[in-house]
Amino acid sequence: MSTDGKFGDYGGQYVPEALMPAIGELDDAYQRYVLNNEDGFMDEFRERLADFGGRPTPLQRADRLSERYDLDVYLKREDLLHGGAHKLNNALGQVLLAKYMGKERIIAETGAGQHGTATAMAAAHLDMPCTIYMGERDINRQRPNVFRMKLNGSDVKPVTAGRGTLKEAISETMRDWAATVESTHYVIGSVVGPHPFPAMVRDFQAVISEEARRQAQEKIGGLPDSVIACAGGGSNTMGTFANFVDDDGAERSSADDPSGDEPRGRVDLYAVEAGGSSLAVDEEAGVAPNSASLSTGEEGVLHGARTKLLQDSFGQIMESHSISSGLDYAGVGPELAHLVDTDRVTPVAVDDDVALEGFHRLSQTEGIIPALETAHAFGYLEEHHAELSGSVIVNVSGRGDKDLQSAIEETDARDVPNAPDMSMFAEGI
Amino acid sequence: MSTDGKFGDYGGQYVPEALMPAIGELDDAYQRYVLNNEDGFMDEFRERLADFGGRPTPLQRADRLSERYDLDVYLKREDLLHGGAHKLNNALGQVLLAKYMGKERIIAETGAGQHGTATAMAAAHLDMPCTIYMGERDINRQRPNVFRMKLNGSDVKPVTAGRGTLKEAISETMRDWAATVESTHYVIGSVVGPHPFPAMVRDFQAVISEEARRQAQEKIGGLPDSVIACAGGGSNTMGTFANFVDDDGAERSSADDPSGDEPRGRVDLYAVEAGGSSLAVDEEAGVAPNSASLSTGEEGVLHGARTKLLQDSFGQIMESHSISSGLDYAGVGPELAHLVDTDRVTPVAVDDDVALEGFHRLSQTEGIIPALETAHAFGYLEEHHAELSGSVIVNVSGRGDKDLQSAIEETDARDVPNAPDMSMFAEGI
Amino acid sequence: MAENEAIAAAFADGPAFIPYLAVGDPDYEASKAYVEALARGGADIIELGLPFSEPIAEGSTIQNAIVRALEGGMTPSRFFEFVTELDVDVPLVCMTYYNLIYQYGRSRGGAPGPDAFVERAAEVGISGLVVPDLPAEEADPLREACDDHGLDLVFIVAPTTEGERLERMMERVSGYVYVQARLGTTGAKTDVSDQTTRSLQRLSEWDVPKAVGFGISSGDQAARIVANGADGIIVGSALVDIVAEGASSERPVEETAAELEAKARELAEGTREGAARRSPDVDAI
Amino acid sequence: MAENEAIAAAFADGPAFIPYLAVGDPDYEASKAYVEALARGGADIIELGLPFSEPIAEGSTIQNAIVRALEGGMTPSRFFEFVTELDVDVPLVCMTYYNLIYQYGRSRGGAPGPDAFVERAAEVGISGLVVPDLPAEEADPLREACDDHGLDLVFIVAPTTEGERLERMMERVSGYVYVQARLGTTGAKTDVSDQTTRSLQRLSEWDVPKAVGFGISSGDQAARIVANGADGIIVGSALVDIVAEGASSERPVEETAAELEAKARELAEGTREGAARRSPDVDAI
Ligand SMILES: Cc1ncc(COP(=O)(O)O)c(C=O)c1O
Ligand SMILES: Cc1ncc(COP(=O)(O)O)c(C=O)c1O
Repeated sequence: MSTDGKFGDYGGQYVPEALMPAIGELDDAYQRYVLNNEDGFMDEFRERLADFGGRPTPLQRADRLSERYDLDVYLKREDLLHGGAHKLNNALGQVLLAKYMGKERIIAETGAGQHGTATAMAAAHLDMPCTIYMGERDINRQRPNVFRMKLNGSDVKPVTAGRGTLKEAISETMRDWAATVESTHYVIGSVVGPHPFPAMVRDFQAVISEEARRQAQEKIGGLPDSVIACAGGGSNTMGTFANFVDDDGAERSSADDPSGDEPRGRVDLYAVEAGGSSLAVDEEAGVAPNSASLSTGEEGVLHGARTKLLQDSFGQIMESHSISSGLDYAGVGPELAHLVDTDRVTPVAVDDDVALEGFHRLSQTEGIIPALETAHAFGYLEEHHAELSGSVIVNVSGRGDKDLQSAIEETDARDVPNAPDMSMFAEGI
Repeated sequence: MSTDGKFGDYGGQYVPEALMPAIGELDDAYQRYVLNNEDGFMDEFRERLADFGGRPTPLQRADRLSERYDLDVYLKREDLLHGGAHKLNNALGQVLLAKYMGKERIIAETGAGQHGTATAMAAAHLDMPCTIYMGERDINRQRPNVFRMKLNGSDVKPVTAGRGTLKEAISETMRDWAATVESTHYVIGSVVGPHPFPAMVRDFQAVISEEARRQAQEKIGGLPDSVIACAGGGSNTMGTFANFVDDDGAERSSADDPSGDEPRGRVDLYAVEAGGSSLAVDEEAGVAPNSASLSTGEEGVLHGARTKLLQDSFGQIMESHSISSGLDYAGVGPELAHLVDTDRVTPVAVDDDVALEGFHRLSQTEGIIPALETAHAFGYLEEHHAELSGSVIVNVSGRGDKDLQSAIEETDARDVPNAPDMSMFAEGI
Repeated sequence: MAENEAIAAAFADGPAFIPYLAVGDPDYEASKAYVEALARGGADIIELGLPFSEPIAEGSTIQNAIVRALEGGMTPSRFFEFVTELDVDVPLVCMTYYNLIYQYGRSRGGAPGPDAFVERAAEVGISGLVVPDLPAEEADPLREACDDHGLDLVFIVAPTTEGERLERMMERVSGYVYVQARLGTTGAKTDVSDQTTRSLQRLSEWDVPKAVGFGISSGDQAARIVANGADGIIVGSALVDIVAEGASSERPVEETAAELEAKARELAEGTREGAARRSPDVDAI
Repeated sequence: MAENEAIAAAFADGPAFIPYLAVGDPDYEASKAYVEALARGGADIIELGLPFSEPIAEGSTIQNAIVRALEGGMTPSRFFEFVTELDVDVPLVCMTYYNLIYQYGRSRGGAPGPDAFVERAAEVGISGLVVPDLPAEEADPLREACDDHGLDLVFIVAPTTEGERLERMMERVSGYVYVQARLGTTGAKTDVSDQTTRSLQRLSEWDVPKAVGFGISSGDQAARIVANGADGIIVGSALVDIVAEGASSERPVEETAAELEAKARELAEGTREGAARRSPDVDAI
C-alpha cells in the first residue's frame, strides 16, 4: 500500500472539506500508534483483545464437515469473540486509538446493529461517551441490538431522514463528525470510508489471520490451501486474508523476501458475497437484489473512497439486498476491490437459499449456529467443495443468536432441504 | 470426597432401583475416564474444550469496577465460552463420556434452556442423537432457546404433565432414562442428582478455577482474597471454587500437602444465591419467593441426593422463584451444602432488585452484559464491597443475550437506580 | 427383621392382588370411596400413595394423580387421618418418597429422621412401606425404624438389578418384594415382558413373596403373570386412569367407585385364575 | 486556469447573492418554477443541486430534498434537460457529488471519467461546479475537464482548512471560493460564527471572490456577513425549508414560488445592504 491510501486506483479520501483535517489527524495517529506502536499502543490493544475480547479465538477442525466434504475443514472461531462477532477487533482498536488521540467522545453508525453493539461495548469498557446513529427503520428491525447498546450506556440516536436505514445513518454520523471533529472520533465499522480507515480497520482485524496462520502451522503443519470468508464491507474478509495475501505462490527474489528459506506457498482466497435473490439488477427501480459489489459492481466513489459499487449507469447507488443485514451494503473495501482486480482474491456469490442451507448445515453438524452473514461462507463450501482440495480455513465471522427471528422467517418462506421442523415457530419466537 | 458419593451427610444415590445400574455404570466410567484419564479421555475433553469451546477463557481485570469499589476486581469470563455460559464445560464432558461409554443417545432436561442448548451443541458436535425434555410452559417462555436446540438437531420434547416446568421435565427425563438406560446417557445440568453426578459435573466445571488459579498467579501474582460466584444448582459455583477450596488458610502437615514449600493462603468463597423478592416463605401456598436453599433451606432428599432444600415442614418441595430462571431451583449441589455447613463457603443472597442493579452496573461500566444469574454476583459486589478487601475474582457465568426481554420487563416493573431510559422498549423487543 | 403379620397373612392363601391409588386423588372424600371400592373388589393388600411434590419414579398417569391430590390439599397429616378413617380390612402399605418420611419428625417439632413417620404409620394401622427413591444402600435407618414399629419394608427389584445389589436388598426386604416387570416408570402397558420371568427366576431363592407390577392392566395379564410364578400382582396406573377419567368427566363419585370395584374384581379374579393355571413346573422356581 | 466569464461578471458589481435548490424537488415542474422565482428575487448566481443518492455532506433538510427529488425521478439527464429549459439569465453552478460526475460518460456508453459530464454541463450553459466530496487532492482530472470546457471549479474551505491544504485549493479554485461559515454540514442556523471572519482573513490573499455559506437564513445575517467582508452569500437550507413546507402542505406551486421569491429578495437586499455598511477597515482584508 502506498502512503496516500490508494490500493491501485481504489481508495483515497473523497470527503467533505470539513473532515479532511480529522482524517489527516487520524492518519497521523494511525502511523504513530498502530504502525509504529508508539506509547505501546499495539501492546495495550493486543492485551485488551485478549482479556476483554477473549483472543486468541480457536482454529477448530470441523470433523463432521471435513468428512462430508472430504476436505480438512478448519473453522476460525470469531463467533467466540466478545459480542459474538469479529466486529470487536476493530471497535476496540478504534476506541482505544481515540483515547490515545485525546478524543473525548465516540460516534458510530450502525445498520444491523452489530458494529454498534461492538462499539458500545468497547466504549463502556474504555469509559468513552458514545453516540450511535441508527436509521429509524433499522431500529425497529433490530430492537435487541438497540437495547444492548443502551445497556452498555450508549446513546442511540434514531435517524429519521430518508428511508431511515444504514446510508442515512452514515450521513448523519458524518454530519455529527463534521461538526465535532476536534473532540470526537468516528468509529467506522468496516474496511470502507476514506483513508486511513480501510488500512487501519484491516490492521485491527488482521489479528484473525495472524492467529490463523500460526494455528495452521500447528494444526495443519503448514499453510491451508484455501481461506474462505464472507464479505460485506469486507472487514472480516480482509482480516482473515491479510496475513495470507503474500502467500501467492509467486517466485520471490531474496530482496522481496528476506527470510528467504521458506518458499511462499499458494493460499487461495475466496470472498463470498451475498448473492441475494439474484445477481441481476433492476436499474429502473434502482435496486440490486443482492450485495455482490465485488462480483458485479463497477468502480465508483462512495462514502469517501473509490471502490467497486452497486450503482446504476448514472452512478446513483442502488439499494442492495441480502438475507443478512450485515452484508447488505452497496460498496466494499477498496483494498478488496484491488485484490480482486489483481486476481489475488476470487469473488464468489452465494444466494439467500444457499446461505440458509449453510446456516442449517453448520448448526446441525457442528453445533455452531452462525450469523447469516457467516452462513454464506458455508453455503459456498456446500456448493463448491468439489472444486477445493486439501485444507480449508473458513472464518466463522459471527454467531447467529441475533438472527434467530430472521432465520425462522426466511426458512419458512422457502424450501430449505436441511431445515428442522419449525412448525411451532410459525408465529415467530 | 469418599468413594460412596457422600459429602459429609449430603449426597448419595436416592434413585429408583431401575436407575441404580446406570449410575453404577456411570460411576465406573467416571472413575476410569475422568479420574484416571483412561484412553486419554481427559486429554480429548480438554482439547475439545479449547478448540470447540474456546478455552481458556480470560481472567480480565475490571478496571472501572476496581476503581469504583477500591478493590482489584477480576472477571472470569465464562460468558465467552461457546454457547454463552459455563454450561458447555459440563455438557461437552458428559456427551463425550457417553461416547466413551458406547452410549448411542443423549437425553437431558432443561428449564430456562441454557443446559439444553449447551447439550444440543455438544451433541451436534459429537454426532450424538439428542432428546431434550422441557416443560410446555418453559417452552413458551424460552422460545429462542428452543429454536437453538432444534437448529442444532436436537429433538425437543414438550412435557405437559403437572405445571409444565423444570421439575416435570426432570421427572420425564428420569422416566426416559429408566426405560432406556442401556443405550442412553442422561446429561444432568448441574452438580445435583445422585452420585457420581455432583462430583463429575464439578470435575468438568473445575477447569474454571484451574485456569483462574493459574491466571491469578500471573495477573495478581498470587491467590485472590475472595472468589464470588452465583449459585443455582451450583455447577458454576463449584467449578469456580474447586481449585481454591484447599486454600483455606489452615496449617497443614507435610503429609497433607506434599508440595510443602508453598504455604496455603486463605481464599474466601462466596456463593451468591437468588434472594428473589424475599427470604420469607409462604408455607401454606408451598411457595418460596426466592431460591436461597443454601442460606435458608433445610436438609432433605431431592432428585437423587441429600442436600439443602426449600421445603415445607412436611418435606414437600416448594416452588422457588427468581428473576433469573437459571437460579430458580429448590435444591442445590450436595457438596456446596457440605462446604457451607463446614464454614468453607459463605452463602449470601441477593434479591431481584439488587441483581438487576448488578446487571446494569456491569453492562454500563465494563461493556459486558451478564446473564441475570451472573448479575446476582455483581449485585453482591455492589452491596458488600466494603466488606471485601484486596483482590476478588467474580465468575461471569454467562452472557445476558438470552435475558434481554426479561431485563426489560423486570427493569420496567421496578425502580432500578442505574437503569438507562428504556421507554422505547415498554412494549418489549 | 420383623415381619408384619397382616401382610404375611395376605399371601398365605395364594397369590395376592395389590392395587394402588394415590391418596387424595382427586379429593379426600372421593379418594376414600375409591380405596374402599378396591377393598370390595377383592384387594388383598392396598398400596396407598402418599403424594410427594417430585415423584421422579412415576409415569405421567400417576404423576398427574399426585398433582391432583396435592392440589386437593393432601399432606402427610391428612394422609394419616385418611388411613384412620378408612373402612377396609386388608393390610395397607404406604408408598411414598423418602423426603416425606425423613421430614415428618421435623413437622412434629422434632428432629428429622424416619422414626416419627414410621411410628405414626404403625399407629394408624399401616403394615408396610414402599419407597421408590430409597435404594437398599441408603435404607438402614428406615429399616431400623420399621423393625422398631413392626412394619414391613418392601423393595423394588428392577429387571437390571443384579449381583451385589440383589444381595443387599434381600438382606433388608420384608413383607414382599415388588418385581418391576420391565424398564421404565409406572404406566399401564399391554405387553407382559418376559423380563418378568427372568426376574422371578433371579429371585427364586428369596423367601419373601414376589409381587409383580408395572404396566399390568387386565385380569388376563394378571393371570398370565401369576401362572408364570408371581406371588402377587400390583396394579396402579390402570386404576388411576379410571380415577382420572372420573375427575375429568366430573361424573358422580359412586360411578367411578363402581368402575374401580369392577376393575379390581377383574384383576383379583385374574390373579386367582393364574394361580389355578400354574404348572407344577413354575411352582418349582 | 480558465475563468468563467459569467461568474466573474456576477461578482463584478459587488457582493453576490447565491441561492441553492435541489433540482427536481419535489418534482420537475415545480422545481423549475422555484428556481425561476429565485432569479426574479434577485439571485446573482444560482447553485443547482443535482441529487445524489448518498449526500454525505448535507444536513437533513437538504438530504430530504434530495430524497424527494430522486423519488420524483430526477437523474443527471433530466437535470441537464431541466437546465436547458430553465428561463433565467444568471449564471448557474451545479452542485453534486463526484460519483455522478465520474460515471456520466459511462451512462453515455463511454468510459468513466469527468469529461463527458463537464462537456454536457457546458453545453447546457452551466458555468461552474461545486463537488462537496471532492477534495483538492483528488480534483485534478475534474479541474482539467473544467478548463477544457470553460467551467469554474469551486472549492469549499472549512473553518479547519489550513496550511498546505489551503495552498492546494488555492492553486485549483476558480470562479469563487465557498467559505463554510462553521463546522457541521448544511442547515439553517441563526448564529453567525466569528469563524467566518477568521476564515475570510485566512483567505485574504486569494484572488477569487469569497462567498460564505452554511446556516444563513435571513437578510439581516446576510448583511452582517457581507459587512464583515464576504463577496457573496450562499443560502440553501433556508430556501429548501420553504420548498419542503410547500410539498408537505400541498399548497399551490405559485404560492411557494412567491414565498421563495420574497425570501430571495430579503436575502438579496441584505447582501446589498451589507455592502453599503462595509467599513473601510473590512474592505482592506
Ligand atoms: C457476523 C458478521 N459477519 C460479517 C459481517 C460483514 O461485515 P464485514 O464484511 O465488514 O466483515 C457482519 C456485519 O455486520 C457481521 O455481523
Ligand atoms: C449463566 C448461568 N449462570 C448460572 C446458572 C446456574 O446454574 P449453576 O448454579 O449450576 O451454575 C445458570 C443456569 O442456567 C446459567 O445459565
